[in-house]
Amino acid sequence: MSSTAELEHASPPAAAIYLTPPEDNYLTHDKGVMSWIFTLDHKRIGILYMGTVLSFFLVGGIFALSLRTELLWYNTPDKFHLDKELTLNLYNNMFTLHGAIMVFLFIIPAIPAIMGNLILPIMLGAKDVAFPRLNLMSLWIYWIGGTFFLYVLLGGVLHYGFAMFGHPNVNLPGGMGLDTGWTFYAPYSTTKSLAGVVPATLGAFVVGFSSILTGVNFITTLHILRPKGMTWFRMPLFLWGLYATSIIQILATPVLAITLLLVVAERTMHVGIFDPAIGGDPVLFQHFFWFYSHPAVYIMILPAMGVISELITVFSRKHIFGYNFIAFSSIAIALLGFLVWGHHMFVSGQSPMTDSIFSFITFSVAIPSAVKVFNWTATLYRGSIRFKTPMLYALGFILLFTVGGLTGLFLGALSTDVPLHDTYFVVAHFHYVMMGSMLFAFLGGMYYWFPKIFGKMYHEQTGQVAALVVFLGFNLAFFPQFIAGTQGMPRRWATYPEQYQIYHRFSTAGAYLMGLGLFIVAGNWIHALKRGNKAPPNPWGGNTLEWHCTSPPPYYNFKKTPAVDDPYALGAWEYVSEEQGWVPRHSEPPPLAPPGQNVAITH
Amino acid sequence: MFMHPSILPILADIWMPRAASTVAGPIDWLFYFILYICIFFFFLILGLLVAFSWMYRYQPGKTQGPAPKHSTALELTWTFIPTVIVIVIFYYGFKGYLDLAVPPPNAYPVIVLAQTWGYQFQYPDGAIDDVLHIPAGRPVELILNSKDVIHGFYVPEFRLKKDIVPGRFNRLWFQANEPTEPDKPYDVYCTQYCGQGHSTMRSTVTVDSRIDFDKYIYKISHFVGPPPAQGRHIYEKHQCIGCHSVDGTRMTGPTWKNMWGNPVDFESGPRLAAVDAAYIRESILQPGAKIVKTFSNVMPPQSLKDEEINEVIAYIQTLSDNYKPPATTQPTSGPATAPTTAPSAPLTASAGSAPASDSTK
Amino acid sequence: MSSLAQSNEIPAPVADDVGGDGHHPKGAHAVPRRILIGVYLLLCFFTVITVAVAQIDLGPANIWVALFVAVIKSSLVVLFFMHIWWDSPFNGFVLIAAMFFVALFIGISMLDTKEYGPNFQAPELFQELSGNTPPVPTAGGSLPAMEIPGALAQAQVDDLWNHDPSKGQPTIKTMKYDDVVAAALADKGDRHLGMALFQKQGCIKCHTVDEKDLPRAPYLGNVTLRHPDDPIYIFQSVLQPSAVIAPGYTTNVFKLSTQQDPIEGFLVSETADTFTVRDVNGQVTTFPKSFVTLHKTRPTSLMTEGLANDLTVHDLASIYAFLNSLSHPSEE
Amino acid sequence: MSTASDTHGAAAVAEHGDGHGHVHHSPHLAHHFDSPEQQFMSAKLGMWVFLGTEVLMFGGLFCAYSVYRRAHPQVFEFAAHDYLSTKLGALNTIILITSSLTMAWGVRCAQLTQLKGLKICLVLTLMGAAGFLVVKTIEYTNKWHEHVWVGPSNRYYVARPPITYASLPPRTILPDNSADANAGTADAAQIRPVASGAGGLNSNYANPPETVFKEKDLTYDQLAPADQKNVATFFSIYFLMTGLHGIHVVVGMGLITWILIRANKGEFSSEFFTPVDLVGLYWHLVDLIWIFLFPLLYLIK
Repeated sequence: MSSTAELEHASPPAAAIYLTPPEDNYLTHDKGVMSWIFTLDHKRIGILYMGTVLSFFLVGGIFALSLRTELLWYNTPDKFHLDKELTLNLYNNMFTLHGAIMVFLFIIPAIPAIMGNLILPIMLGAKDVAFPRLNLMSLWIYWIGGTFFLYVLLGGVLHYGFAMFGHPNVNLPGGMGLDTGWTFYAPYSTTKSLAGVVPATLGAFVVGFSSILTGVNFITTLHILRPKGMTWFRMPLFLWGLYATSIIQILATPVLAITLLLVVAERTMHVGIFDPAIGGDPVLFQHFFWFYSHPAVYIMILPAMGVISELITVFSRKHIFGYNFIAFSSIAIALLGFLVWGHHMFVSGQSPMTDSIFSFITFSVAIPSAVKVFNWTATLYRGSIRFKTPMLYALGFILLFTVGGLTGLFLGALSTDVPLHDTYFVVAHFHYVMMGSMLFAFLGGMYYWFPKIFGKMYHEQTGQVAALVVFLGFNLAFFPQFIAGTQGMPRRWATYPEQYQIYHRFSTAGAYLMGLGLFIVAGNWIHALKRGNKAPPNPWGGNTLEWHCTSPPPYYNFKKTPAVDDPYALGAWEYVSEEQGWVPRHSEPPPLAPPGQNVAITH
Repeated sequence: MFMHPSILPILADIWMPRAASTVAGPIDWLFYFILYICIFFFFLILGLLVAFSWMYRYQPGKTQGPAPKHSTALELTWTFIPTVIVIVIFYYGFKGYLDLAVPPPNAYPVIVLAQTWGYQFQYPDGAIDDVLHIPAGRPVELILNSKDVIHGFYVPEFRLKKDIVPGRFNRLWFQANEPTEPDKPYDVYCTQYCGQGHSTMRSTVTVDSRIDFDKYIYKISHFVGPPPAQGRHIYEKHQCIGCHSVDGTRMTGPTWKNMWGNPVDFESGPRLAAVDAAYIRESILQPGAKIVKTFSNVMPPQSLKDEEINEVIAYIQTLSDNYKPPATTQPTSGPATAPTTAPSAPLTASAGSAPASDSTK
Repeated sequence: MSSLAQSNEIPAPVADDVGGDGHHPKGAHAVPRRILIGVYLLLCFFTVITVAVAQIDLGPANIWVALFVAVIKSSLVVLFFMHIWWDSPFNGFVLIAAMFFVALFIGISMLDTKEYGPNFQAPELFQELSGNTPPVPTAGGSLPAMEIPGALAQAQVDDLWNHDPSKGQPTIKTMKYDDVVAAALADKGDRHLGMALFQKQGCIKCHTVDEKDLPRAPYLGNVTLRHPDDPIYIFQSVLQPSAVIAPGYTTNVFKLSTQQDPIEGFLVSETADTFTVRDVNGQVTTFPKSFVTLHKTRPTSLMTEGLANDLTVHDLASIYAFLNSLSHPSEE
Repeated sequence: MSTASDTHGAAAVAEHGDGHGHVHHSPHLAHHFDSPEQQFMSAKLGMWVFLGTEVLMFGGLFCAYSVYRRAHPQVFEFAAHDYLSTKLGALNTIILITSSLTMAWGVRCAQLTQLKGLKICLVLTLMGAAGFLVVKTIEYTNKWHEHVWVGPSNRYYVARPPITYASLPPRTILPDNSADANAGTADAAQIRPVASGAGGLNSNYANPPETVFKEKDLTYDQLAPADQKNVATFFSIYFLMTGLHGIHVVVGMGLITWILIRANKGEFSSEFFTPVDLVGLYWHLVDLIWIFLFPLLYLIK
C-alpha cells in the first residue's frame, strides 16, 4: 500500500503536450497498403484488428438475427411446410456459427486486441509494445484462423443453399457448416457430426495462438516498458484489466489448443480419449474444454471492467474510488477464474464431491465482482457527472453486469442449477455478462477513444440515442429469456412447445431493436470518419497518458515521455472549448494551431 | 421452513412452473430466496446510480465538493456482506444437492435408454415403452444410459435434470406424490445438444396411482400378438418410429414402405437386388455396415433379441404393397388372440388399447 | 530503418522504480565450464538411477520415485542450463506458475474421475450427510416385522379363526388335490378370514404384500393381477409349492472354497465375475465366481409342503379372496 | 509479482545511467527500447512466458495420461512392458541431455564471443537432435510392424457402442417379462452395486478385478474387459505425447539451423546474443519435457 502514499503527494501532471503537425501522425506516417499490412506500429495493428473483428461481429450478428427469426414460431418447419430435416440442420448451423464466431473471433479479441493494441502502449507511456513483429504476427495468425471459419461458413452456405433446391450432396471437402455448438462437445463432434468440425477446430486452434502471442506481448510490455514514474500502482486500471487478461490468455489458451488438437485426432485417427465407443470418456473432454473456456469468460469481461473504470472516473470528474481494491480484484478474478470450470458440469455426471468444491469456489468469484460494482458506484458520489455517450454505456454496463452477476448466483448454487442448467436462463445469463457487459464496455471504449484514434469527433446526440436504443433492445431481447428458462425452455432448440412462444416473440423483437441501435452506432462512426470535426488532444479531460499526446497520436506516441503520476488526478485539467477540449489548469489556453504548424503547450 | 412463493405472487406466477416432485420444494425455496436477494441488490445499485446521476450531474457553476478516494472500512463492509450471503446460499444449495444425489434404497428403478433422437424406458420386469409412467408416492430412481452421444433428461415440473452420458450411468431420483390429471402428462426434454433432432427429442412422464401403475406395467409387459403386430409394437417402442416412416415420407432414415423385396442402392458397395431378411437383420445389428444412398448413418446398433428381429422383419414385409397375408395369420391391426400360455386378455397391436385388467374382470 | 534514424535523438523512457546492479545484465551470465560439465554428469547419473529403480518393484511407489528424480533433473536443467540461478527470479516464477496450473488441472480432473468410482453408490460421506443410508441386511433368523396395510390385531385374528364357519369340515390333508382345487374354485371365500389366516399361518413371514418390504419370497401384493382369473395357480402354489417355482426364486446352493457351510438362496444377479445371492433371511451376499467350488439348484421350493394341511377348503378360498382384494382394493 | 519485474528495469536504468555511449549506437537496438539490456530482458521474459504456455499445452496431454493410467493401471503395465523399449528410451534421454549440454555451451560461447566454439556447439546440438529423431523413427517403425499404431490400425483397437445398463448381465437373469413385480423393487436395488463391479457399470473406471498377476507378466487376455478396450488408448496417448514432442524437436532443429547461419555471418557477440539464448531456452524446454516423458512412458513395470 506504499503506493497509495505516493498517490497522495502526486505532483501536478506535467503537461508536456507535443503537437505534431496533423500531416504527421501514425495514420499518415507511411502511405500505401503495404505500409499497413506490414506495419509494426501497434496503433495501425489495432486498427486492422478493429476492421477484421468488427466485420466478424457483423457476420455473427446476422446469424443471431436469423436464428431469432426462426424462433418467432414454435413450429417453423411445419408452419411453412419446409423440409424438416433441412430446417433443423440449418438452425443448428446458425446457432453454432453464431456462438463460435462471436466467441472466438469477436468477444475474445475485441477489447484486448483492438483497444489493447491501440491504447496500451500510449497509456503506459511506451513507444510500442515489446515485440512489434510478434504483434504483427498475431494479427496475421488471427487472419489465418478467421479464414478457416470463413471456409466452414462458405461450405455451409454452399451445402444448404444447394440442398434447398434439391441437391443435398454439394460439399466443400470437410466443410459443410458447423453443427456441434461452439463447445464442440464429444462424442457428438468426434463421431456423429457430419459438419466441418476439423476446419473449425483448427481455426479456433490458430486464433488461440494469436491470443497467446498478444498475451505474451502485453505482459512483457507491462513489465519491462514502464517508463519513469509509472509504478505498478500508477498504472491506469484499464492496464490492470489487460494484465489480468493476458495472464489468463497465456495460461488457459494452450489447453484449448491441445483440446482441439485431440478433437481433430479423435475425429481423424480415432485415438479414443473422448469417444466412449473406443474407451474414451466424454466428461474428460468437458474438463479439458472448460479449463480454457471458463477463464475465457474472464478474458472477455476483465478488460471490459478496465474500460469501465476509466470511463466512470473521467466522466464523473472524480478520482476512481478504491483503486487498489479494483486492481487487486481483477487479479483475484483472473486467478480464481481458473478454479471454477466445473460449474459447467453440475449435471453432466461429475462426482458430487467435485461439484461441491467447484460450487464453493464459484461463489468466491462473486465477491471481487461485487466489490468492483460497489466501487464504480461509489466513484459517482460527489462527482460532476457528464452524460456523454461513453458514460451512458458505462452506466448501462453497471446495470447489465449487476443483473448478469446476480443471476449467476442461481447457477452457482448446486440445487438451483439443476433445473436451470442448459435452459434459456443460462443463455440469458451469459448474454447479460458476455454480450451485454462486454459489448457495452466495448462500445463505450470505442466512443471514448474514437477522437484519440482517428482525430475526429463523432456526433454526440446520435451516439446518445443509439446507446439508449441498444440498451432497451438488449433488455427486451434477453430478459424474457430468464423467464422462459425458468419455465423450462431448453437451449439450442429449433422448435419448442407452444407455451414458450410469447417469450421468444419478445426476445426476437428486442434483437431487432438492438440490431437497429447497432446500425445507428455504425452510421455514426462512419459519418464521423468522413466528416467529423477535428478532435482536440484531450476532449474528455482524462489524465491517463494517451490524452497527453495529440489526436491522432504521432508515430512514436511521445517524443518526450511526460512525467507520470496519479492517472486519476483529474483536477489538473480544465475545460476550454469544443475545439480545444481540456487543457492543463493554470495555463493560458493555447492559440488555435494554424494549419501545418505545431504548437507546444508547456507547463 | 419453506418461504412460500406467494409472498410475491406476481413473481411466483411467472417463474418456476408447478412443483410436482418432493425435491422441488427445497429447490424452489432456494430459488425464491436468491431471487429476493437479487431484487434487493439490483434495486440498491439502480437506486444509487439514479440518485447519484441526478444529484451529482454536471451543472455549470456548481463546484464539486471534496470526496474520498478510498475508504478501507467501506471496502471491507462490502466485501464482508456479500461473502456471508454467498456462503449461506452455497450451504442451502449444497444441502439440497445432497438430497438429490443419494436415492433411498427402496427406490423403484427405471432404466432410461436414450439414442438419437428419442427415449426408451425400461421397467424392472423388462417392460419397455417410449413414455415414462411412475407410481405416485414412491421414490423412483432413473438410471440414465445413452446408446450414442450425450443427451439430457429434464422434467421442469420435477426440477430434475441430468445429462445422459454414454459409457457412464448417471442416476437421479425423485418422488411424485400427486397423480397427473388424465391426458395431462409432464414433458420430458432433451437438454444436451445431440444433433439434428435435438429439439424434437421429447417424451412425457405420467404419474399413476399405484393400481393404475400396476395395470399399466401389466399391459405393456404382456403385449401379445402375431409377429407383424409384435413388429409394429417394437417399431413404436424401440424408437424406430423416430427415424423411419412407414408411409413413404423421407425422414432421417429410409422409409420402410415398400422396402421389402425391392432393390436398394448404397453409398458404397454393389446394389442389393432385393431387400431380404439378412439385409434387414444386418442393418439392425450393424447399422453402419451398408448405408443407403443419400442417407447418413446416425443409427446406433440395436440390441434386439432374434425373435424380436424376426418380428420386425415380419412387420416390414406387411408394408410392401404386394404383401399377401398368409391365410393362417390374422390381419395385423385387428385384435389378436393370445396364446394359452399368456393371460387371456384381448390386446391390440398398438399398446394404446384398454387396460388389460379391466377386460379381465 | 526510419525508426533507427529517429531512435537516435529520442531520449527513451527509462524505469526509475527499480534497483539492482548495473554491471552484470541479468541472465547474461556466462556459465563456468565445470558447472556445465558437472550438471551434465549429474543428469546422466540420475538417468541411470531412475532406470535402475524402475527395475525394482516398489508397487505404487515406483511412479513417485520416478517423478521425484525427474523433478530433480528438470530443476538442474532449469537452474543452470537455463540460467535461472543467475536470472531474474520472475522468469523462474513464470515457469513455476505454469507448472502449478498444470498440477491444478490434472489434480482436479483426477479428483473427479477418481471420485466417480465404479460403485454406483454415492460416497459414504454424502450418504451420511443426506441421511439416506441403505438398510443393513438382517442377520440370519431375526426377521424384521412386516405389516399388511391395515393388519389385524392378534385378538381379531384369533376371533376370526375361532369363528371360522368351516370349522369341523374335513381338512385339506384328508382330501385329494383335485377335489380341493375343484371345491375351492366353487367357494367364494371370505377375505377377512383370509387376512387372518395369512397372518396366523405365517405366510407373511416370507411373502411381502407391501413393496416397501424386502421380499424373501414372491411378492403377493398384485399376484392376481399377474395371474388374473387363475386361482388354480395360487392354490397349486399353496398346496404343492415345488410344482411351479416362480421365476427368480429357484433355490441355488453354492459351496465356496473360502468357507465351510454352503450359501443357499435366490440368485439375485450375476456378472462376469460375481454371483449375488439373497438367502431366506433376506441377507444378501456377493462373492467372486472364482471362489465357487460347487453350484447346484434345488428342484424344490424353499416353501415347505403341507403348510395348509390343517386348513379347510373354505380357508384356502378365503386366502385367495384376500390376495385378490390386495390387487383390487378399489372393489371394497 | 511487481517486485520481481521491477528488478528487471534495474540493469536498464543503471546501464543507461552509466551513460555508455555505445548503447544508442547498437545496431540491434529497436527504437522502442532504451538500452540493449532492457531489450534483452524483455526478450527473455517474453520467451519464458511463451515457454510457460508450452508447458500448459503439454499439460493437457499429461492430464489425459494421468486420468487413463489411474483408470487402467494394468493396461499401462502391459502395453509399456510389451511394446516400449527402455533401452531406446534411455538412449534418447542421454542423447537429448547431451544436446542440451552442447546448446548451453553454445550460449556460453556466444556470451564470450567465441564464434568458432558457438558454431561447433550448434552443429553438435543439431546432430543430437537428428540422432534423437532417428531413434524415434526406429521405435515408430517397430510399432508399425507390430500393428500397434494409432486408432484402427492398432491390433487392440476395439470399437463397440458404449455398454448400456440394460445390456448388463443382471438383467439377463431377471425373468424376461417377470411374473414377479418385486424383481424390480428390492431385487434391482440389490443388483446395482453388483452390476457395477468389474466389467460392469462405468466400464471406463471399473477397477480391474482383484485377481493379481504380479508374479508373471500380464497378457492381453488377463486384462479386464474394460481394460482391453483401452489398450489402444495407451498407444494413442503414447503417440500423441511423443509425436507432439517430436514436432517440437523438428522446430528446434529449424531454429538452431537459423542461429547457425546467423552465427556464420558473425552476427553474435557478447553485445548481442539474444537469439542464441532464446533458442537455447526453447531447446532446454524440449529436453525438460522429455525428462518427464521418459519415466512416465518407458519405465512402467
